[in-house]
Amino acid sequence: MVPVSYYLSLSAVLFTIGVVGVLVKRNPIQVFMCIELMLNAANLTFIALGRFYGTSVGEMYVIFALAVAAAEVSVGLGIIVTIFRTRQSIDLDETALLKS
Amino acid sequence: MLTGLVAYWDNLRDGIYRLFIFPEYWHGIRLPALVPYVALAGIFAFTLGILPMLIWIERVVIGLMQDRTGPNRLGPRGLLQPPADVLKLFFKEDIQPGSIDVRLYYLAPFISMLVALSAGAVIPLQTVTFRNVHGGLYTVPVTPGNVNIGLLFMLAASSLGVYGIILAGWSSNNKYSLLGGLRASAQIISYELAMGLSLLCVVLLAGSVQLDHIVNAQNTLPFGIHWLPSFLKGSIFSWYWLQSLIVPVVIYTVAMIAETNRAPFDLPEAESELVAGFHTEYTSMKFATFFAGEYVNMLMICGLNASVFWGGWLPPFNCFPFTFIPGFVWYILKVMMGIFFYTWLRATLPRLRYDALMNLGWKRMLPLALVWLFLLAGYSLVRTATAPHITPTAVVTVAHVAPGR
Amino acid sequence: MTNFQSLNAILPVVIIAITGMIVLLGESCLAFWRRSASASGVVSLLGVIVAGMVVLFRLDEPMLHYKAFNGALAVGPFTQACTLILLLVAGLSVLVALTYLDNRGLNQGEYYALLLFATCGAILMCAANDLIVLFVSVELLSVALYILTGFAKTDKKGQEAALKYFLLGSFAAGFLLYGIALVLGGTSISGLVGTTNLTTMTARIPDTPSFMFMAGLALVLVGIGFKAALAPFHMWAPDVYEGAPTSVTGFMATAVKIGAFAALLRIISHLTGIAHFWLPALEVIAVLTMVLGNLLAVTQVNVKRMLAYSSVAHAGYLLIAVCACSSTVARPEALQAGLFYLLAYGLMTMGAFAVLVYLSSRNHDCETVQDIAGLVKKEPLAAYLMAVFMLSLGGIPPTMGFVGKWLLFSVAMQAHLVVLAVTLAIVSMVAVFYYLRIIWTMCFQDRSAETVGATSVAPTGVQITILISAAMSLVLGVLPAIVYPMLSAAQTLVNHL
Amino acid sequence: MPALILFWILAIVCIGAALTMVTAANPVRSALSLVVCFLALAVYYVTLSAQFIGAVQVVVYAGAVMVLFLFVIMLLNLGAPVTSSTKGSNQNTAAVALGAILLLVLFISGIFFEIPGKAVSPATAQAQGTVKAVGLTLYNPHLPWLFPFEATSLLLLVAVVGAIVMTRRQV
Repeated sequence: MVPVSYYLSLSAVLFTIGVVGVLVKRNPIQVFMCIELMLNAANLTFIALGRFYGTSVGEMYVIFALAVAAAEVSVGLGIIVTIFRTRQSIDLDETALLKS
Repeated sequence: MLTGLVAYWDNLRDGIYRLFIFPEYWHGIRLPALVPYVALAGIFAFTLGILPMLIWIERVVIGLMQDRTGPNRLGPRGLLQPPADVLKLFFKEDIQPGSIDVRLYYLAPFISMLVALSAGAVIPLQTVTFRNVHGGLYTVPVTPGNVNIGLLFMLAASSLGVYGIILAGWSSNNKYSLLGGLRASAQIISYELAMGLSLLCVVLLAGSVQLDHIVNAQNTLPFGIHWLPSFLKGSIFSWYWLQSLIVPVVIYTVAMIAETNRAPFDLPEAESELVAGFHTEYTSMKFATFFAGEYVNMLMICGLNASVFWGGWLPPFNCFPFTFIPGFVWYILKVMMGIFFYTWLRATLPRLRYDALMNLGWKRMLPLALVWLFLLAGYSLVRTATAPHITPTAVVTVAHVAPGR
Repeated sequence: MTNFQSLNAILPVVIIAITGMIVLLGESCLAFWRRSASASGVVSLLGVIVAGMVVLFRLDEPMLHYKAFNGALAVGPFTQACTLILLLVAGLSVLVALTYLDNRGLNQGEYYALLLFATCGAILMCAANDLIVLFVSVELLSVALYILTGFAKTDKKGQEAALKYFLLGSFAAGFLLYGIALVLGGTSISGLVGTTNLTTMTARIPDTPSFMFMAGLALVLVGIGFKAALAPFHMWAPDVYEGAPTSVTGFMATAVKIGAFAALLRIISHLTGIAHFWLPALEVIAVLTMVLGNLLAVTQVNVKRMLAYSSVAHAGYLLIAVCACSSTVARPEALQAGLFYLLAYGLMTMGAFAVLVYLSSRNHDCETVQDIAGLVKKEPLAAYLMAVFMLSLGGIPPTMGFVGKWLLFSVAMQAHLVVLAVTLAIVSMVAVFYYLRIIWTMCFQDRSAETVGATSVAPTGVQITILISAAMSLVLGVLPAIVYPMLSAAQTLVNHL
Repeated sequence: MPALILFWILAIVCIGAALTMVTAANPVRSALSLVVCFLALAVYYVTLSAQFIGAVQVVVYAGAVMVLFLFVIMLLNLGAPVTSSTKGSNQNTAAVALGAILLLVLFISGIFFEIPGKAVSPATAQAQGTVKAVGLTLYNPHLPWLFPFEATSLLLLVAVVGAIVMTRRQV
């Protein structure tokens, strides 16, 4: 049996890749994908923990996380499509109107 | 007289059943351990073997329906046409268009084929009964992987199939292909909802998502009405197409046609608008792989249909001539009925307009499926709250007694 | 507590959610409803009022001290107080929206439905007794707000703000979820399954908790910090506040803060045993938030942006209450002060944004300092009321803001958080400068040629909002004791952990 | 031992795909790498005997979410990479440094983690991941999972309304 710490470390790596990706990428769609990766890293942790507790507790968290992710995706992609319609580009750095 | 006859049939049936009970060991090999491998080999041999024939069947059926001759040149009744087609596709020139995404372009057909085939991994063909060393009997389903998520696995496989199409559309770098790919993904995602909900109706009734459990759950008297004769047990009237009160099977059937992009929902490859849609840029074997993938997908979706709505391996009536035929034959017959249905639609119906397709999916099928799920939930709640068989009996009795008498 | 009793205990949320669904159904199915511009708004307002009545009438029902849904939610005086504040804010937002949507030609019932669902999310945040419930309710609030931010689909700034808010918000959600995962792992001691239930968690954590638990807690705080716009995580706030429709900004600035701080107060109150671990970090964040928020607010010429930075600063003030929860002695007062400040903040911020809505016209949002220059001559009442809100935000005596700040200052001293108290005093001076500058602009600066006038449509809703907020700010500034009974009841729940 | 080998193979696939997702300039490639990563995670879930979540992962993430992503990328014709897919090099360095710190923290928190107490037998764990077990836990009247489930349904309603509001053409 694989020790639970292996899974935790793996999900830590995935989470960090997601965080770094959010900070470096420019394309909002790619940023969004990195966020999805972060959520999935958390899901892996939940499942690994639940498995090693020997209860279905991990699955519960993942079900909620999945539903939240699905809701976010539908709204987020809706926003991206709308923004594209109004300005024919989604590269925010090029056409930013809101600047401090 | 009648009771004597029934008893005779029953004896005969038991005798025939005994023929099909296998000993657990056979020359030192534990037979149940072999079942998954046999099932795997059977399913894949059947799938890949019947593929060329499907095209022939389709053309013959369409020919008959449209009062044409169909294939009749090669061999008797054109039976050698399929091998000839395969040979032609093998030796056609393999064209690779310029400015494509090469890796994805080559990957796409294989994704669509592989994913379609993978769905076969959970299909139960029939059951076999073994006699263990102590003399007891037990039954196992003949399926490559008897997993507790069978239905979900099928759904997952069918939802992954869209990647092949969407990647083909994108990597071809051709606007017709891209449009075809986009249409396919939109269509498949839309109809997956209705499909999933119609399958949920069945899950609700069967109380399991394991495919062999779902089939076994249909092996009861229709609606659990206990005074019906025993030859109706597990018969065509107790399968879920009727027990789920017909609407889910209609929704599933429409959705399965849309999921496989077949006529009249073949918008992704509408030749009059999009040349050939997502596979415009594909030739020879790559095209053949797509083609085969589509038919495999059809087989699998019909296989799921046959399992969950049409009783899987169960014979249409639980009496002698039907029970004599082994389960997997019934199963294959049911699958082929599905394929025939596909062909029938293709021969008779014109293609839908795209907005009509979307409207049908979102504004008709989805709400209908949702409402039906609620109705069925209420129905089974009442059914379990009262004695399991009382409600349908009452309904039938009232329907029987109320008019006239 | 059966599920039915639990549902009864969160009846306000149920009422609000059902009102939202009624609005959606009416908007889509009833023709007369769709024709009328204000049907959805009026129904929403009714729903909010009914929910508020329910809370008020049940203020001292003993049943409400229990945990609902097997510990998923804590329904008690604290939750009730937060619910009341949130319902007040939601009602005012509906009133503001009635005017604003008419003005901008955005009249769609979905706005109100989403506003109500967001309110549900915020109330549930205040009630969440389990981190996963907190996560789901945070997302309920946020997802509704992403949509509301981008509600004006032709407005490029609004769209950009929506995208920014969405990306940053989801990023925060990622942190929150991973933090919850680590907490789940970190609370499994001595053969027990880990938990994210706050009550169970408190009993479970030893004096020196595992590193995993602390890391998880830190990530959870980062996630909430993003939502509440605390200092290192505040960069989205100005852009989003500026770009969002003004009526949404008002709601966003208040409801999210109230929800986030209620959640923070609840979590932190459960962790007093290990205060020495989190207190230094929170103190640093509080100082940073106060200083940065106020300093950056000084340089702004856009009133919405200025209010955004000022809301960051107020988040810093509110953190003082959270920090003060570390000391068991000061905790009841800290909770009271926090709730009072949340109420004050909600009222004055709603009022300020309502004035901006009042001054906006069909195709021009009142935003910049130029837009309000010389206002006192054209719209004296609006100018005076705006001055009241500015004074209140700045913490000048006869207003609610002053009382709130005073309470915060005193709990900081009581909890021996001298650094925070001193910082609060210093930055308040800075804050007075930029709030007074607004008043000065309104009174003494000349109007430029193309300034805005009052709205063309009869702006009843927004007028009511302004009057209510101003009246409450002043009355509670003079007689804060009116709400004390409610607030002192609110502290009891946390005492009986 | 075979479990460990499988773990490492999947870990390499997973991390490789995640890295490709971040480094790829082309959004389509990013999306496909993410699909691979999600599929690898689904296999992890199955090896962790969470079959239900594994299947749902494939259906929801790989089958719906990522298809939507690809759909939007293609609909908006964003297939061509932007001139530079990442932000300035200063910000990159800062981000990577931040990431390194975060990774260190998370690693320390995870790597020494052990479940104290008695080990769970594989058979018990196996039974916990089935559809039935998950359903029974979710709807158990003595556990707190029912409420977040209900709240989630409200969230999904908001998402549906939101998606329609956002993308409907101006009336």
